[in-house]
Formats: sequence, structure tokens, C-alpha cells
Amino acid sequence: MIKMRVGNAVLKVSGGKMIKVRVGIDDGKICQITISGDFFLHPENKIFDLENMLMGKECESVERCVGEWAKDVVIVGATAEDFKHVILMAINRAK
Amino acid sequence: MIKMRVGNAVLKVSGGKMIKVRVGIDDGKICQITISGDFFLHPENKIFDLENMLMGKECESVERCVGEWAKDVVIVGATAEDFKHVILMAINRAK
Amino acid sequence: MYLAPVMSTKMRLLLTGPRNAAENMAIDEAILLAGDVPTLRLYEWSPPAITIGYFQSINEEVNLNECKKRGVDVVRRITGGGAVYHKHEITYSVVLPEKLVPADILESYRVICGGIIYALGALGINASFAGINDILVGGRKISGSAQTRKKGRVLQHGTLLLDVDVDEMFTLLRVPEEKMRDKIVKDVKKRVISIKQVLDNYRKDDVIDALINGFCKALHMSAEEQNMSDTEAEMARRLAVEKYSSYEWNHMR
Amino acid sequence: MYLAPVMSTKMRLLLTGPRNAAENMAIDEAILLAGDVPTLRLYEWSPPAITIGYFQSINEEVNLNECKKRGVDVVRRITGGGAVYHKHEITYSVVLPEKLVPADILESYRVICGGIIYALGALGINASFAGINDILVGGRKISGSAQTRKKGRVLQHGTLLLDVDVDEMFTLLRVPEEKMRDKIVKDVKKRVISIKQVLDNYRKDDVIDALINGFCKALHMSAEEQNMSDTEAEMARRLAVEKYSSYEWNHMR
Repeated sequence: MIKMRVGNAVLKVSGGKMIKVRVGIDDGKICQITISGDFFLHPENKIFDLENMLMGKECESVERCVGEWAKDVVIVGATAEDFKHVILMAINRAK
Repeated sequence: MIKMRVGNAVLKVSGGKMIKVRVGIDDGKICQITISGDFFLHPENKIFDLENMLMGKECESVERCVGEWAKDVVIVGATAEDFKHVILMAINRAK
Repeated sequence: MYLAPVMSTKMRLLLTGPRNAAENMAIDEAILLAGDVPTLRLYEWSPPAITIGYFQSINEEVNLNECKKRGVDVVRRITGGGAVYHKHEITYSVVLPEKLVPADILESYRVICGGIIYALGALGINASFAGINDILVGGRKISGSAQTRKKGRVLQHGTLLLDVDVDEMFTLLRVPEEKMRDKIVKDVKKRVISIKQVLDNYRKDDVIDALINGFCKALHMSAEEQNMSDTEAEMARRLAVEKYSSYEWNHMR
Repeated sequence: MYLAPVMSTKMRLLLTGPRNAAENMAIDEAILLAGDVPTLRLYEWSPPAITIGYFQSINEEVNLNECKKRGVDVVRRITGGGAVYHKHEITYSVVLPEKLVPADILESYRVICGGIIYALGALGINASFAGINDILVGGRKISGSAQTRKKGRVLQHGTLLLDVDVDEMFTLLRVPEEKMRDKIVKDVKKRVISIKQVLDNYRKDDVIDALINGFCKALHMSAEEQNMSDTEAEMARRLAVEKYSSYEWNHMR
């Protein structure tokens, strides 16, 4: 049986937008992640880049990864801090 | 804070194929589900129908839903029973 | 101080009437990708439809079984934002070269949404811009918009509610937590409004005329009715079938 | 008892050489959807590529950062099955009207895979059919296939390994559980084999010729080299860009 743990978090940011995160953790590293919600992000398909960047990373790298990713995108209706926060929440629940 | 619970299961069926299921449960009902893996299913996009059918259903309805869905598809490399089994495993872990 | 707009730039007006959800979203994408003139499009939905934002999970936002039962279309947008139930409304889309709008996205929402505020003003309704992209009447939302930018162009589309039935809407939309459903529905009822609730009498054609004039004023352009080009029409036809009717796009997340 | 095939039906042979992953998958889809003649296609991959099955999650199966670093393409197939690393191999696809193959999918795999078994036999390699769609040499897998059916036609595509580097493959592929990685890699090394490991010397062209003759024999057809039709080529070009190069398709699950 495969021992991955999954976790889930939903953040309602000020202004009412939601960010939803599902993660899987294997051996202390992110092995699944899906980020969804009703925020705005430009260009839109950069959401896949964030998911890709986080895959295989240790949970401690989340802040750095999101920070780096955020340099190349425009987030509207939420902040990079919101993304960090909700991803870490989901990870904590997977532990 | 939103109280959905998430669960996850991976089934390796005889012959080596894998079925992976992630579910979210809210108020005893399925509110998220993703089924992935390296099985064969014809027509392929009927996988979305299964996910759609299961959404909002009580966990007790899984067997009936999968059974009904399986009438219209051809599964190769796994069986409808395998799908039932792994979906129920994921639900149990979400509880 | 009010400055009269300089009607120097011409904008194309597309009145595409009521269409199904896949066609409507396909036309918006086609005029964004293939259209090379500033465009204002006004349209409606038949059958009624739900659109979800680019980043949303269709199954988490929408009760697809109920939509199927009631003949309501469901489609994913290329723009972010939330799920919208399109029934009694006028929908607009504006496509402009990026250089004609502020580079800052929030600023550009404000400029383009100005068209709706002018339109409501002309109908005698006092409306204000709020948040990222909402338009409020008496503190309640009457219009929402969403924007994307591709190939040096901006597409902004959005709604203006003619009427609203929140109970019906929530038979089709899911809520983040079922136990909170009643409270959420009650809250939303307090927070939205439609033209019907503000004006005793209105004619849809007057709303459409007001929108055309409002966007002309907000964008400092004049509008001339035209048809889609053959290239756009062909691209829209293809996108409607291959993209917006596909499970793969609509169920992407 | 060996029955000589009746070479009554003509099949089109497409030799499309090495292409990138998006182009390769686009051509397979185009000949499935737009091609109306029985077709055998043989092709290769440049750069090397990973394809994942229709139902797989790209991020769970593939280390995309490592693929990017090494210049390896990654693309989702329209067929089910698992992730495959395509480097030193000949890839085939066969498109046939459904009425020319057994309705039962397992049976039809067996018939079409017969082409590869005949080809290996002609090269002096004794191979056998196993499981759903594997071909084994000395109990180890040398070829895998996947099938889909659309519009009354069958597409089956698959690989024949010329060489294999399991260590390299697992720098690119993820494993279900990291702690089991070494064991998994070791197991896979025991369970796969390539032509290079069986034949002291082989020429790629001989393998290609053997495959053409093998499929002709298995399908009871004769083959004639042709080019794609303009319609197919145009559809393939479009699918390569709009579908197989898109995040939305490749990251669908």
C-alpha cells in the first residue's frame, strides 16, 4: 500500500476570492498538487508552472518557490503571500 | 474554515495496472473526486462521467454508481470491482 | 470635471444575439485571437448557462447533474474569476490592443467597466465601481467582469444583470460547505441586484443601446455594427466544437 | 499451421521519420480522425520524449523539471496506459476501420501486435504476446501498445525498443513511492529488453522493413508508401500547436 498523505486547504482572502489547494506528501516532499479557485492570474497558464515548480520539493521550499514564481506573474484578487499561506496549510494537514 | 476531509488511495490491480483516486468528503457526501492511472477505458472521456456521477453522492452509493457507469464502458486492465474498491478505500481514508 | 470623449478611434460592434455557451465562449476567444480591430460585442445565452473561471474545478463549483436535468449549459472560460449563472442578462465583451488600455490590470478594469457605469447612468441608475471588477447599485452587485491578455490584446467580458433568481442559481451551483448553504444563499440574495429590481419598466433594447453608448464614451471611440470576419467565424466554429464542448477543457481542473 | 495472408486490401504506409512529441501525437490523431484509408505509420522521436496515458497525472508520473533540463518533450496521449520514454525505438501506429479488426479489444490487440511478433521473428527473435498488449522476448518486455477507437476507426500505437536505459528513464519518471525507487528501478531492469540486447548486430532499416512486412502479414494487407493528405497535414499542424503543446491538454489530470 502506498503511503502518500493528502491534505487540503481553502483560503478565503480579503475581497472574497478563494484559493483551494490539494497536496500529496511522500517522504517529506510534495508529490501531488492542484491549485484552484476564483482568483485572477496573468498569464493564466502560469498556474501550471507553479504546480510544476512545487512538485518534488520539500515543504520548506514552498515560500521560496512561490516567491520566485510570483516575479513573473500578475495575481489579481489575492497575493503571493495568500498562495504561500494556503499551500502551507494544505501541507500541514497532510502530515 | 472549510471542513472538507480529503482521502487518497492507489490500487495496483493484478496485471500491474494502477488506479489512483483522490476524494473530498463534505457532510457525508463526495464533493471532490479525481480518478487517474494507467488503465484503459473506452471511450476514454467516460472517466469524466464517472466523476460527475459520484459528485454529491453519499458514500453508500458508490457501488451502485460504478456498477451503472460500467454498463456503458469497456474497462481494460482493471475491472469495475477494482474501481469500486479503490474509490471506497479513498473515502474511508477521508473519514 | 467631465471631458467629452474624442470619438477618433472606430470600434467594431458585434451583436451576436443569444447563443449556446460553447459558441459564446468560442466567439470571444476568436475575436481575441484573430480579430485585429477594437471590438465591442453584446450577446445573450440560450439555453441559460453557467461559466466557470479558468482556475475552477467544474465539479466542485457546479452540480452538473442538475444542469443536465434543467438543460443548462456549463463551460469553462479562458478568464479567471468565479462561476456565473447567465440567464437574464446582457453580456459584453471588449477586445482592444493592449496599448489602448492601461498596462495596470486594475486600472484597465476601471476604464472598461466605466462603459457599464455610463450605461446605467443613462438608464437613470446610479452605479459605482468597487473591488477589482464589480459594479454596485445601492451597495449590491449588478455587474461582474473578467479579463485576459493574449497576443498583445485585452479581452474583457462581463455581465449586466437584467433579472436574478438566486434560489435557482444555487440549485445549479455548489457551495463550499453544504451545512452553510442556507446562510450563503441568504447572503448572496442581499448582495446582488438586477435592473428589474431598480427600474419599474425597462426595455432590453434600451439597455443594449445604453451599453453601446456607454462603452463608446468610456473608451473614447465610435462604434459601427459589423459581422465577424470569415476567419473569426471559422475559428469560433472550430473552438466551439473542439475546445468548449470537450470534457478535456471543461473538466481541466 | 501457417496460412499465407491474402494481400487483398491495400494499406497506406507513412514513414514520417523523427519528429517532436507534439507533432507525433498530432499526426496519430489526424490520421485517426481525418484519414479514411487503412494506414501503417512508422516513426521516431527527436528530441527524446515521454508520453503519458490519457488518464495519468503528468506531474505525478513525470519529473518535468528534469525533462526540461535534459530537453525531453512530455506529452499526453489520447490512448490510455502508462508513461513511456521514447528514445531508441521504432514507434508504429495502425489506423483501421473498426470492421476490419475484432470488436473485442483484447482480441484486436492480439491481431495487430501480431505484426511486431512477425517482425521480430523475421529478425530471428522469438517473441510472444502477453497480458493485454505486451510483447515479450525471453519473458522480458520489448514492445507495448495502446489503442483507442473513435468515429468507427481504431488507432493502435506502440513501441519496439531498439535500446533501453532504465536508469536514464527513471531520472525522468517519478515512482509511486520514493523510498521504493531503487527496488522499482531494479525490477524494471529485469523486466525489459531491447533488440540491441538480443542481436549482436542490427540495422535500423532492417527493423523498419521487418515491421512493414510483419504488419502486412498480420493484417493480411499490402502496403504502399504515400504521404499524408493535405487535410491530415493541416489538421496535424493545428493539433500539434493548439492541443499537444498546450498546458491545458497535457496537465488535464
